[in-house]
Amino acid sequence: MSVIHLVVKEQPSVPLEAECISPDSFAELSNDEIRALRVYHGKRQCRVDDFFDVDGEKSDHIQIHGDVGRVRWLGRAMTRGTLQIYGDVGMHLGAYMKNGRIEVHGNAGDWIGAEMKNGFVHIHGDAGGQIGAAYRGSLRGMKNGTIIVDGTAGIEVGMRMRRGTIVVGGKVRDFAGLQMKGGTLVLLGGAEIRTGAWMTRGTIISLKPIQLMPTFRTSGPMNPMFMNVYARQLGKLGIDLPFDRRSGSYIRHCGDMSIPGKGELFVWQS
Amino acid sequence: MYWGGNPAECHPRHFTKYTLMQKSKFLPRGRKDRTMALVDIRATKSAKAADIFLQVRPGKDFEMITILRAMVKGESIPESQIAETGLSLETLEDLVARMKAAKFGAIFFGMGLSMTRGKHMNSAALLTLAAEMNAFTKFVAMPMRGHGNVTGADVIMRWQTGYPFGISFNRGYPRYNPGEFSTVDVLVRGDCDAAFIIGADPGATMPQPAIDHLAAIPTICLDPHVTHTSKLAKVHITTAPAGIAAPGTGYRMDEIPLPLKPALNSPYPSDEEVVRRINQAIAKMPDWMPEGEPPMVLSQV
Amino acid sequence: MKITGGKVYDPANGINGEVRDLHIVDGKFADNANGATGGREIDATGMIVFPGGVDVHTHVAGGSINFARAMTPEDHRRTQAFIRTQSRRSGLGGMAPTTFATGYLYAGMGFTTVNEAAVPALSARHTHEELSDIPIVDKSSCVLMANNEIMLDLMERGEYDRARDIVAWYVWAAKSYGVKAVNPGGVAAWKYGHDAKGMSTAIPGYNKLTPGDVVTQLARIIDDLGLPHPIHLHCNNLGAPGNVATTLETMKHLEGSRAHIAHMQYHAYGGDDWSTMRSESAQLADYFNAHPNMTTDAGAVLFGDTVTITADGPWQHLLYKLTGRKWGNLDVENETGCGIVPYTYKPSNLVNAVQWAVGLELLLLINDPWRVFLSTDHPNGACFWRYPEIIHLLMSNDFRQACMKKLTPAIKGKITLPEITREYTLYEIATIMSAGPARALGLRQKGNLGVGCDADVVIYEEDKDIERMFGHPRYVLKGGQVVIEEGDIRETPEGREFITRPSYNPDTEAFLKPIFEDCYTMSFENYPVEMERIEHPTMMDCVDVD
Amino acid sequence: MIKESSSPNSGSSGNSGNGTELKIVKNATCTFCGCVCDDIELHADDVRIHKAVKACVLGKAWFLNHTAERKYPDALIDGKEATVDEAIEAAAYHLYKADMPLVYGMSNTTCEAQKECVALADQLGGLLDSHTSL
Repeated sequence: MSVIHLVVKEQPSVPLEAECISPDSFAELSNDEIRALRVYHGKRQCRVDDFFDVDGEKSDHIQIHGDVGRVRWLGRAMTRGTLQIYGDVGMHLGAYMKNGRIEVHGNAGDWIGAEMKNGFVHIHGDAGGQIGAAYRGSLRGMKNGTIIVDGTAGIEVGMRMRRGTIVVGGKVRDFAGLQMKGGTLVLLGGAEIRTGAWMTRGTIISLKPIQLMPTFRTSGPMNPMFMNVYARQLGKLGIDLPFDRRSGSYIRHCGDMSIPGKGELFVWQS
Repeated sequence: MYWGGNPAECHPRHFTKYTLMQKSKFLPRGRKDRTMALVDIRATKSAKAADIFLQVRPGKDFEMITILRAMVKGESIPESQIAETGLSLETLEDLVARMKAAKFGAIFFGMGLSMTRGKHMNSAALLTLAAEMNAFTKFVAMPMRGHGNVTGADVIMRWQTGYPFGISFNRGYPRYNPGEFSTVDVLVRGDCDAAFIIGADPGATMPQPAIDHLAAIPTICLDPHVTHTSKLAKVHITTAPAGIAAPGTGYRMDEIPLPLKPALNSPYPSDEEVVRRINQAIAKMPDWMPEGEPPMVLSQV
Repeated sequence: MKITGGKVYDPANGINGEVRDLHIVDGKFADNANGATGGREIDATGMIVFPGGVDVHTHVAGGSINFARAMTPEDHRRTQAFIRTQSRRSGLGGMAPTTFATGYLYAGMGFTTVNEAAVPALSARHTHEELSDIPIVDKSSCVLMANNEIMLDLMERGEYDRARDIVAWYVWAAKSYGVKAVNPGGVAAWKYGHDAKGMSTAIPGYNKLTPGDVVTQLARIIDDLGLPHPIHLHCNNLGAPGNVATTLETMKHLEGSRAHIAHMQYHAYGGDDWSTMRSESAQLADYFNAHPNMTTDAGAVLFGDTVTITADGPWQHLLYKLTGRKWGNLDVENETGCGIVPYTYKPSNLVNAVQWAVGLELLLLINDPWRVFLSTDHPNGACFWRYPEIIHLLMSNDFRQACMKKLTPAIKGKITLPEITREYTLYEIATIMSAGPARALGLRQKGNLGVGCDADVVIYEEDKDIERMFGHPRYVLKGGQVVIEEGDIRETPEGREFITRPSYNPDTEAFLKPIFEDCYTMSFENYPVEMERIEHPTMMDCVDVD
Repeated sequence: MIKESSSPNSGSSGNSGNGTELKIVKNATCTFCGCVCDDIELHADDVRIHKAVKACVLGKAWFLNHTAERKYPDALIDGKEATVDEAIEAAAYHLYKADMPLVYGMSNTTCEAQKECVALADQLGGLLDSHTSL
C-alpha cells in the first residue's frame, strides 16, 4: 500500500484552508499535481508545496506529519481511503465526510465530522466543540458514522445529530447532545451542564454522574438489553462500556420534556 | 417581560416611550393596563418598575426558560428541580398563567441573558418560548440592543452579505461561522494579521490575549476620541461623532431606521468619508485575487 | 446602437415574431429616421428579441426578506455564490438572495424592472436603502395600507375623504409607487391573535367595519387618487381550503374599480380541510374572464425549498404550526405585520400538489394574457430565478403531463390541469412576463420596444430546451447598456426608482400629527422618507380613472 | 453640513447669553443606546451642545460631552501626529498587505459608514464582524 506523506515545512501565519488535502483528490494525481493543488492562506491562493513537502503520489492513503493546528477542512467530504495526522489539526476536519478513516495523533479543533454522512474519525488527543454537529441554521447534524475522541471535547458535541455514534473519553463541556434527533453519544468522562437539552430522540450514555436538565424525568435503574450490543460494538473499538448488573446499573432519564422529546439519558452507577 | 436587562439604568426611556407608560387605543390607561415582569439575577433599579420580580440564580436562565417551555405545554416539573433556578413552582405557575392571560405579550432580553453562560442558546431559548406562547396568545420577543447603531450594522450586513455578523470574505464571497470568524475568537487564536476597528473600543473591553494580538499586528482605529485601542494601534484617525457632528442614518433596536441630525460642525472628517477614502486608496492597488482564477466556492455538501 | 436581424416579440405594439431592427439612442428606442447611427451593433440574426421582463409582484427588499436572510444561513451555504470582481460586489443567491445578487439574478434572466410588493411605511426608509443596493434593475414599491389603524378608524367613522387624504399622504411619505392591501383587517386583528376571514363580518376591534368595506373603499380611494397602479390586493383567507368563496366575494366588492389581485393561486381552493382541498381555479377564472376591471399574477408554486414571507401574520403562524420549523414574526406598530417561515413544497404532499397545479391552471384558464402575469410571489411559491421552469410548463403540455406523473395519487379528481392542453406561444410569454405587467403597473416606458420607451431588451438564442433558453439569455440590455452577455455580468449600473405623488388636502398633516404622536413611537417629522434617500427617483404622474 | 429645517414648526434661533446665536435642532436622534429616541431638541452654539431637551440622563451626557473642539490630533501613526491623508495611505497599505485582515466594530457610527465598512471587507477579502458576536 503506497502512502502519500505530507510534512509541514512552513507554518501558516494565518489559517490555511486546505480541503484539497483529501484521499479523493490525491488518489489519481501525480506528485507534481498534488504539490500544485490550491490552498487558501487567508485570502491568498497558494500551492500545497508552499507549506508541505510532498512525498508519494496516486494514493488514497495520506499521512501528515507536523503541526497542522491552523489548517482547516482537511478530509472534507472524503469518501474513501485514510488520512492519518501526526500532530494537532485545525477546524472542520472530516466535515461532510461520506466514508473512509481519519486518525489524529494529537489534538483537534472545532466542527470535526460536522454533518458527516458516514466514516470513522478517531482523535487520540483532545477535541474542540461542535463535533458531528449541524452547521448554523442547518437542521441536521451527522447522519451516520463514528467519531471517537480519547481526550476532552468542547461545547455542543453531537448538536442535532440524526444517527451514528460519538464517544468522548474525557469530559465534554456544555450542551452535549443539544437538540439531538437520534444516534448515540457516549460520555466516558462525564459532562458539564445542559447535556441533552432539547433532545427529541437518541441516546446519551454517561459513565460519570452528570447534572441533568430540570426537564428530564427519571425512571429508575435498569440495564437495557441494547447496552450489551453497544458494549460489544464499542469493545471492538477498544472502548469499555459496562453493562453487567453485578458491577452496577444505569439510571434512565427521559426528555427533554420542554419539547416534549423522547430522548434517553443513561447514567452509570456502580 | 424584561429578562437579563436593566432598562431603568441602561435604556432609561424604554419604559416611558415604548413599553409601560404610553396610553394607547387598546390600553387607554397606560401603565395600569399593563403588567411588567422582570427576570434578573439581582434586583436592579428596574425591579422597582416591575409588578413581579423573579430573581433567577446566576447561570440558570436557560434552565428556567426551558422549564417555562415545558410548563406552558402542561408538563409538570418537580418542585425540587425548579428550586435549582432559585424560584418556586408557585411563582412560575403564576408567571405562566399571567403570560397566557395576556392579550399581547412582549419579551425584551438584555446582555444579562445573551452574554452569560449559554450565550446564543439563551437567546434562542427565549425566542422559542415566545414563539410557542403564540399557541395561546400573541407573544413577541426582541433583544435590547446596547450601544448606538449596532442594529444598523446587523441589518446592513444581512442585506449585503446574507449574514448578520461573523463573516469571512477570504474566498471572495461571504461565509458565516460564529466561533470561527467572530472577533474575540479570531483575536484570541491570533488568526488575523491586520485589524480595522471603527465605532468600538476592543482595547478596553476584550480579554487580554485579544488585546495583546491587536497590539502585535497593524491595527487601524477610527474614533472621535483617542481610545485604548487608538493607543495600541499603528494608525489612529480622529473622526466626527455620529449623530452629533456627522449626519447619516441610525437603526433603532426594532430595526427602524432614523435620520441623524447633527447639531455641531466637526473639525474632523466623518467615518463615512474616511472609510470611503481608504476604499478608494485600496482600489488603486493591484487586485489581490489572481485574474481568471476565482477562488473555489466552499459550499455545503 | 443597433440590434439587427432578430425575431421581435413586442406585444405592446402587436409585433409577433417579425424580423426587425431596433435602434437605441441615449438609453431609449429611437426611430431609424432620427439618424440613430454609430455605437455597437448586435447581430441578433436567428435570435429572439423580447422587451426586458417586468415582475409585478416580488419581495426583494425590506424588513421581512431581510429577516428571512438571517433565518436561512443553511441555504446561503448551498446556493450560488457571486464572487467579487473589481467591478462587482460579492453576493449570495438562493431563497432570499442578498441585494447585489438579486440584481445579478434578475438581470441574468432578462428582467429589468421589479415591483417590491409590500412595504410598511414605517420601514420604507429601510426598504429604499435595500432597493438602492439592488443593481441593474429599475424598481417600484407598494406601501401596505389595509391594516393601518388610522385609516381603518376613519373608514369606521365613514370619513371617506379624510381616509383618502391619509392614503395619499402615506404613499408620498413612504416614497412609494402604489398601494398594497394584505388580508384587510386581518393583520390588525392578528396583533391580538385574531384574524378577519369573513368579508362581511366586523373586523375584531371594530364595531361595523368589515374587510369588504376596506377593500371597496381602498380600491375607490386609489382610483380617485389616480395612482398609476390599481389596488394591489392580497385577499383575506389566504391559503385556506375553501377560500375561493372569500376570493369571489372580494372580487364582487371590487366591481367598478380597477384592481390587481396578487398571487391568485393562494386564493383558489375548494374543500373543507387539508384532506379535501381541491382546485377551484376554473370557477375563479370564469369570473375573472368576465370582469375586465382586474388583473392578476399567478403566484405559482414550484416544488422544492423556499422561505415564505408575507404580511399575513396569522397565516404564517398557522404555517409554523403545520411545519414545526422556524418562524419569524414582525409587527409594525399600527400599520401591518409580517411572518417568515421556511417551507418545502413536495409533489407527494396533496396540498402542495394542488397548489402547484392551481398556479398553472390559472395561467392557462385565464384567456387574456394581458391580465394574468408570471409570478411566484417570490420567495413564497418559489424563488424568482426559477421562472424559466414555469415558462417551460406553460409552453409544453407534454412536460406538464410528465410532471403530473410525480404528483401524489390522491390528487386525482382534485385538479383541472390534466384536461388543459393549451400551450403558450412566445408572443404570449412576452405578454405575461413583460408587456402585461408593465401595463398593469402603469409603466408605459417598460415592456415596450416602441420608440421613446426604455431600451430594456433581452435577446435569446432559440433553443429547444426552453428552460435553458429563458434562463441564459445571450444578451440583456438595460437602458441601452449591455449588462449581460453570454452568461457574464458585464455592467452593474444603478437602477431607478419609480415614485408617485398623489395630491391630498393641505390640512392633512395638521390633522394627522396629533393622532400620529398618539400611536407612533417616532417623531412625525422624521417619518417621511426624504427625496434624497431615493436612488435616481423617477416621478410618475397620476392618471384619470373613469 | 447642518441645515436649519425650513419647515415652519421646526428650527428657530435663540440667544445663548454670550452673544453667539444658538442653533436649535428639533427631533434630533440620540444614538447613545438602542432606543434611538428621535424626539430630542438640541440647543447648540458653534462649539458645544448646551441643552438636550427630552433626552434621558445618558443621552444628555452623550450630547453635552461631545464638542466641536479640536481636542485630539487629526491622526496618529505609531503614536506620532500625522495628517489624515498620511493616515489614510498608511491604513490602506497595512490592510491591503494583510493575508487575513479584520474589519470590526461599527456600533457607534452611521449606516453610511457601515456600508463602506462592508465594502472594505469585501474588497480586502477579509473578515467582517460587529459587536453582536461578542
